Amino acid sequence: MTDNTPHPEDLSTGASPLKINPLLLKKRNARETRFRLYGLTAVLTAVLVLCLLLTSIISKGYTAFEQTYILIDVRLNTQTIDPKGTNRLEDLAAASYKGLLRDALREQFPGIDGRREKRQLYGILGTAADYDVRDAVLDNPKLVGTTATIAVKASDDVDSYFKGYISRDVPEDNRKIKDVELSWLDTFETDDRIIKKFNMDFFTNGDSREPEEAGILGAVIGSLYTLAITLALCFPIGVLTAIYLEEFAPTNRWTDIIEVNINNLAAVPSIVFGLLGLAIFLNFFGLPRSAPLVGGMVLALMTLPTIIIASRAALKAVPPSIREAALGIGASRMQTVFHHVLPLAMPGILTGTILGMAQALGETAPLLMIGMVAFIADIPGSMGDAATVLPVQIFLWADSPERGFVEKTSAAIMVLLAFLVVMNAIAVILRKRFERRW
Amino acid sequence: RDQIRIVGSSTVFPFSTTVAETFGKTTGFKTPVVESTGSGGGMKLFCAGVGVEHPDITNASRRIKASEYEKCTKNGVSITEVKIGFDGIVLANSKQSERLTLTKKQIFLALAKQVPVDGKMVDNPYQNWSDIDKSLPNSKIEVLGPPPTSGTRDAFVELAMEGGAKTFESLKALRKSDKKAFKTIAHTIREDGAYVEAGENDNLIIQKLEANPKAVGIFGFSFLDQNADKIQGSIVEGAEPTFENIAAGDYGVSRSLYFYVKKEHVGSVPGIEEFVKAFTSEDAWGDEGYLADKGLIPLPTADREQVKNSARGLTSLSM
Amino acid sequence: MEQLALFFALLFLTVLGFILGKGRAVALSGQSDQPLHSRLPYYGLYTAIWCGLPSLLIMAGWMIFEPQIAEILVKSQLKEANASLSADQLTLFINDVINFASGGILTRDPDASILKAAESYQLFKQISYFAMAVVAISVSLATLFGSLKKINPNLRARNQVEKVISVVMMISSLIAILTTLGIVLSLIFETLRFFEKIPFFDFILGTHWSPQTALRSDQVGGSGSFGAIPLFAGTMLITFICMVVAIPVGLMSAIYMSEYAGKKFRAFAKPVLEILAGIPTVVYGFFAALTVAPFFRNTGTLIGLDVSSESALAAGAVMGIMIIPFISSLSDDVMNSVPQSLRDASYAMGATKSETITKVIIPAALPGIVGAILLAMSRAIGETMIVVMAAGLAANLTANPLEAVTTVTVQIVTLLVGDQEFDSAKTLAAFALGLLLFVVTLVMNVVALKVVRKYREKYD
Amino acid sequence: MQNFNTINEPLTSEPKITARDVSVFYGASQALKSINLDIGANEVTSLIGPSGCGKSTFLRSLNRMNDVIENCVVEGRINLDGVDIYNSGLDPVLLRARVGMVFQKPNPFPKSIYDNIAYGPKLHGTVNNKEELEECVEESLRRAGLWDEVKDRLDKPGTGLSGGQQQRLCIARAIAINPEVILMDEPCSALDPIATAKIEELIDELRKRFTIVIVTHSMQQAARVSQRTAFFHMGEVVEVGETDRLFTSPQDDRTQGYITGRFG
Amino acid sequence: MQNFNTINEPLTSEPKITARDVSVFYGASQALKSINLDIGANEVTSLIGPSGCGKSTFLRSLNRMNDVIENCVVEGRINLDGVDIYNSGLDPVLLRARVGMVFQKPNPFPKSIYDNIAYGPKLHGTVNNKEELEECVEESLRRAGLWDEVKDRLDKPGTGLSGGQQQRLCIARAIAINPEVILMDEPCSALDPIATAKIEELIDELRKRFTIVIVTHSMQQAARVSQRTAFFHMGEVVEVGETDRLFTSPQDDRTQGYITGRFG
Ligand SMILES: Nc1ncnc2c1ncn2[C@@H]1O[C@H](COP(=O)(O)OP(=O)(O)OP(=O)(O)O)[C@@H](O)[C@H]1O
Ligand SMILES: Nc1ncnc2c1ncn2[C@@H]1O[C@H](COP(=O)(O)OP(=O)(O)OP(=O)(O)O)[C@@H](O)[C@H]1O
Ligand SMILES: [Mg+2]
Ligand SMILES: [Mg+2]
Ligand SMILES: O=P([O-])([O-])[O-]
Repeated sequence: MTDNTPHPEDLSTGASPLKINPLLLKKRNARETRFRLYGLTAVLTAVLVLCLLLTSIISKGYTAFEQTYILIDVRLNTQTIDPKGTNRLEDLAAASYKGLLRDALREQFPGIDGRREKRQLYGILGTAADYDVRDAVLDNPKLVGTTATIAVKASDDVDSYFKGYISRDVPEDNRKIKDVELSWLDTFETDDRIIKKFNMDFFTNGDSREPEEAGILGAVIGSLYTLAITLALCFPIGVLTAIYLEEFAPTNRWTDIIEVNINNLAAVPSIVFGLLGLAIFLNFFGLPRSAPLVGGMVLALMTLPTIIIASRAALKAVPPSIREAALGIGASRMQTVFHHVLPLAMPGILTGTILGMAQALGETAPLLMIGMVAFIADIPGSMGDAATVLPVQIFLWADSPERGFVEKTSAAIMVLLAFLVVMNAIAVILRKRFERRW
Repeated sequence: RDQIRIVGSSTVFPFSTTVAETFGKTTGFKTPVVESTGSGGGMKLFCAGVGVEHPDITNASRRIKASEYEKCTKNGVSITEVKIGFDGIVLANSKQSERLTLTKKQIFLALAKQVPVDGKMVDNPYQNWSDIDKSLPNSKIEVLGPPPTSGTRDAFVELAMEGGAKTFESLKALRKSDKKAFKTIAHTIREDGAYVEAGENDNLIIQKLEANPKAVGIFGFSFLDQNADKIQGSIVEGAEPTFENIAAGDYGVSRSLYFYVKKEHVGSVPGIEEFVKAFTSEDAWGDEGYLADKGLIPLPTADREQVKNSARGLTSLSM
Repeated sequence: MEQLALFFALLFLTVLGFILGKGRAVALSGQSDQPLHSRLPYYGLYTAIWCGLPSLLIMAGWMIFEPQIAEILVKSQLKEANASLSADQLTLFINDVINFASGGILTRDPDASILKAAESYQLFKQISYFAMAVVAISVSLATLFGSLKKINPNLRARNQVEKVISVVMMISSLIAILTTLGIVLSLIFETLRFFEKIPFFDFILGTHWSPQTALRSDQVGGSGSFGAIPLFAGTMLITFICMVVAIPVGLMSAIYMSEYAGKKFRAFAKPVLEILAGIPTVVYGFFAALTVAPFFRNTGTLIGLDVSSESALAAGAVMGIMIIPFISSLSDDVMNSVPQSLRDASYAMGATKSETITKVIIPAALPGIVGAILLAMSRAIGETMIVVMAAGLAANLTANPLEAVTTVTVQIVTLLVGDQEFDSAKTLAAFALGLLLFVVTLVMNVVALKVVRKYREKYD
Repeated sequence: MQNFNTINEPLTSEPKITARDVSVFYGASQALKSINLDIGANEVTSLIGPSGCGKSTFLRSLNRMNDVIENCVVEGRINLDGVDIYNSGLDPVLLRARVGMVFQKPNPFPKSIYDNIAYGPKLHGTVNNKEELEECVEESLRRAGLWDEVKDRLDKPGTGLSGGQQQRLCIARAIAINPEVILMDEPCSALDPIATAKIEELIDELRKRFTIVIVTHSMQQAARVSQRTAFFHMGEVVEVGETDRLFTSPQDDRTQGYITGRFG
Repeated sequence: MQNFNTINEPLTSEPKITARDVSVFYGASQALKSINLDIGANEVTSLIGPSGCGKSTFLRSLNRMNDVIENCVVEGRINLDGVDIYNSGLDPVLLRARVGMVFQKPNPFPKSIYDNIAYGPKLHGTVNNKEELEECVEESLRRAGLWDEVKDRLDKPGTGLSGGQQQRLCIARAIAINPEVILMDEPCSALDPIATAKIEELIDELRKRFTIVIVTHSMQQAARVSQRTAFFHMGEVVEVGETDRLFTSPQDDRTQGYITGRFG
């Protein structure tokens, strides 16, 4: 054996034990400060951009939560509403209130009889204004036979006008609201007959071509169904795949192929998944078109790679000593994984799930191929019914000519973000519960 | 299936959905599901066959092509054609700039890839509008328009560009001798950045026009109608793109819109006949109908009567 | 729903199987002095799996194949009565029958043959359902008792259950393969048809992309019109810009969150950043086209640069913002799982935090970070809406980020949702582009895997 | 330089484990070279030898923990009670429940102290109810000399303990499932003398019923706790015999050299 | 029960580090209670005491490694060469370069062996070129007694070494930046006797120029390597004095009890 012990002289060769250059130290500390600043800047930049986006969305969209109503004195005469005098709710509901409303308007502004002018006058009210009257009557059947002041929905243009989106200064030709209509509206306003109410219909209605009637509920339910399917498929499949590849599969050519393959799937454009869904689910299996069931499956396939990749990274990061500890006590590999490794990897898995689901929530392109980019007025009742999802609704509204849809579009984005925040909040809370450093 | 399924053109989509919604509200039938797949995509789905998994109606912003008709027939689909009205294709710019007055010839010169200069075809040399004609503003040619994959672009090229090309004697002669070569010239839009393919989101184009007053946009009339306070339609061949002008056929760049009904499904999918009836009622497509409010330019009264009869009688289309 | 009833019946049997299996194991452990191989619940699971799985599989298979068989049956019946009908008409006819039988949608007056066919179809349906129920339930019972019999102290119930789980896992990982197979299959036929029309090399080596020119049958298709190079160049350019934005911001955010920020800040910032990933791309598209692009344009004009109103820069930058959370969150997770002892070691050497991060933590977390970046990049390659709205659709072959470019995915989407014609090269081109992109990203991933492997072999 | 002839003093008692011609490879490199070693029942066998000589490797092959390492190949026969643990149908999971293990680096689960201990009994169903489980946890912790320190914070994470406490927690965890054989890989390297003494005491007590194999760097410890000692060197067993004999009159030069501190 | 009066034999030589009234808290729980301790320059001070008594905590407060632990608060004064390391403008980075540390669990970087050692010198710029660096790496490895074992695989990952080798690598890494004080937290707990002996020899060498503080569980080791010994118990220093004196005639009952193995 050689004697490696250094001689005392060896130690003294290095002049002073501390050869640290103070200039270097200063530089290093400056670098440290800068680095930290970069980090903070990065986070703040990202947050700032987010705020910018949110501000622009909210400032454009918050008005959609309000709706202009006009108070109109409607003579609810019994002959029209309830000629048989049964006073049963069904009969009251089945009656037509459009005529009454029109009569009321004409009474308010006598002397209008040109066909065109009449149309303009009726156009002040929303296309479904008669339902407001009906609801008022159903709420209080005693009103029948009296003249009641009922708040009915104004049309989208009138609504826009009162929200300040239409200016009177523009020449009449270029204005959606003509001078006569303005004069009527002024009358209403001086009579204090213009009120604004919270736009409940936005949350309870399905899609409509009339901005004042259009609601988000159909899309919310569609998204809910779709994402439920997506999550139910991609989370277990993704996690199981990740576990298999990371913990059980031997490292050989096969697992390499699977790994590359999964990474590659993440790069496949989403519309191609739509093509796949069209070919497999619709054409081969004959599943219904436009259904959340199919949409969910397509999105699940699309989300799968994200979850698998994130889960594998998370599993890999669990220290082997934990696995040894469990195996040493006589846990099987399966038990080791499910009792110890998986819970420790959960934060990472959930991150992947959050990102994947967020992507699925905002995706439109693949749904185009399977018929979910559609006008669907009815609220879907099951996973097999035709439905759209929130981003599609946003996409459709954003492409509508009517000005009234501008604020609806932003409002729908706000709803989608709220949806996202709720979804993420659940996952984030779960993630926090699993998080620990060792 | 107890619900009508409609596919097809994005241009007809706003009208079709409006009718669908009204139809759903005023009748006992369910509201039809209307998909926006583009005219060609709609045809593809529509002609794929008969049965509940196939749509009942397809919308188109152009007439069905012979090849599509053949495919339909081959798959046992017989169809009824319904022409529903017109859509004007407008060129528009921001109100902050002055309104353009153009001829088709100028449009062609501004946008074609190759233009005749001194009898020879050269790559489009015009950078500013004023290079084409002194009367036009001295600003860069910058046109935001639909991509080649869109029906609107097709129609625009056919109506405006080809119309403009025909005004050149040399090209007119070429058209007689070599139709293909003529079309290549007339239909090819420049790719040097003066024409910007801006996707099919027309609202986006309008917002971009607002942000950039120098730019000119190409889109359907209904968007101009809704945004008349911000943008103005260019005058083409002396006619302003207004409701009346387009309806009267004075405005040259307009096309017909259609929908096609699958006859085999009539009677089996509930409500198809009633839907056709609702669509072809005066209340909907008439001069004072609600579709006019949405920007559809109605057919002349006589045409309406004729189409209505053939549609309600489910007359088979033959080509 | 009859099927649902059967499904719940089978589910009930499965639960019963669990209870019986466990009960038998309990009884056994009481009787014999030989200890059981596995814990009691495993015996329950063992019987439950045996009892439920085969019968549910039979039911699923039955439900998939039944309509086909029914159709063949009806067809054979109809053939005799309507020998004159062509194949197409026959399918229509069968559609009628099935629609009629299942709810009354009918395209013509029900004649005798339809009624008869519909009747026999319905009969077949009923018989089939009955048979399915009988078969499934008896299989379920048989396997239940079979597996109960097998329970003895030496039965390796846990191993058996775990084997089933691992088979399920294997099947799960096969889904990725099947998806790929499905994608390739759904692209390849159309692609081959495309190459019948357009020569292969013109496609992958051509430098001019203009699908319009060749669309019309009455036109000479310019041979250079389907050159995919500009699209791939555009994709690369935009992806590059995107990564230039996203990698520094994402990585630095991850570093800040995992190493510098307090627990509270991290708990707040991370989910907030993740919102960025969930904002619909339409919104980003508007943001890019109406806020960012004009901003770049104006700035460009100020400093004398010619920035086109649709630029790769605007689209790429906004896309970069969108994918920040992919990098920040995933990297934050992997960095967070680097053991504290490594940090301690580095601090004790007198390293500053930043030195520790760049020299120890990032190298240790590198495979995970590379994975996150690859994932983000994949997302960027596949993005459509932002590019359409902010970078336009013009297929320019340029490396200048201030010009308009387009990407492969954008073209695929436009070609597929735009006006299309049967069998036109234009529509088919979408499939060819899809397949080519698939191949290109595959190569990219193989290379990435090799590189990561090499690096990991060095330090592990 | 290599010497495959182990100086092997035969076992007097019944062997619990017999290793025959055991070679272990990590990929291409051979870590153990044809080891022959008997582990007597109800006694403590200690494995000593310089760092990197393969002690841990041998220990891990006794309960098939090497199965987990991907490129690790074990050759030869290892019998537990006469049954080959590698080639018979013996389930490695059950084997590990019978042959418990304590590792060199403490590796508590990132769970509460209670759950750390309770995990094994729950896994193997060795307890029937909550009371028994609690009893088992307490007893295991007591035996490991940790009870008094942690009894007030059983629900706190096990990773929050000091190094020594963590290791004792791991020992308690291994004890909790009542294995037949306990393998300990330098269990005391992180413990102070008192805790070490406690563990040694415990080992002494346990050997009355169990078989114990311990890897240690402390020859004093080996001398104190073990009845038999095996000296490993470069992947071989150089000498094995009664502890007293081996430390007082080693027969191989290398053993002698190691014991007297001449080389390593 | 508590006794704040440390039996403190005064230092004869000049103190390198003086700790006054040092209390350390982890959140609400107090780990060190008003410690007063002087560390003499150029000598080895060993800290002994039962597991969990706060030895590691004290050690970590000497180079402000506790700053890294989120809820850890240090009170009192610790002076290095008369300068308060907590309250003066002293940069913790510089401090840690002057006060090196070796941990209980070996924690090599997941880099090559060479890079593990080169890390510090490169960081602090104590070498000027590649040759000097290589020299420094070789010398550090030699001093840690690891050179011969790893010289052929300097580019292999440090994490692939055996436990003992890993710890020696960590010691070599700490030596490489030539600190003034070296803190060692049970550096030998994972080493075999020969390697331990080498390290002890090295410690003995180093103390001629450097100050060394070592935490150990082995009283033999404390006796062998250190000149002064401090006995910690439940967060207090019970007794501190010359090692020989402390081990032969402890003045406090608890010290006596611990040394003779009566309690823990
Ligand atoms: N997973 C592994 N892959 C490759 N080589 C390994 C692995 N584990 C250990 N080795 C090598 O096998 C040899 C024996 O290692 P082992 O851990 O058994 O030594 P040891 O006697 O326990 O040492 P120590 O006392 O330091 O723990 C060493 O040279 C080591 O480098
Ligand atoms: N990060 C921490 N958070 C909370 N408490 C801690 C932390 N680290 C140590 N402690 C507690 O502080 C006390 C002293 O711990 P320390 O690690 O200093 O003991 P030690 O003397 O080094 O023990 P050992 O010899 O086992 O290493 C112990 O009770 C321990 O549980
Ligand atoms: Mg070892
Ligand atoms: Mg300690
Ligand atoms: O959707 P299109 O009207 O453009 O075919």
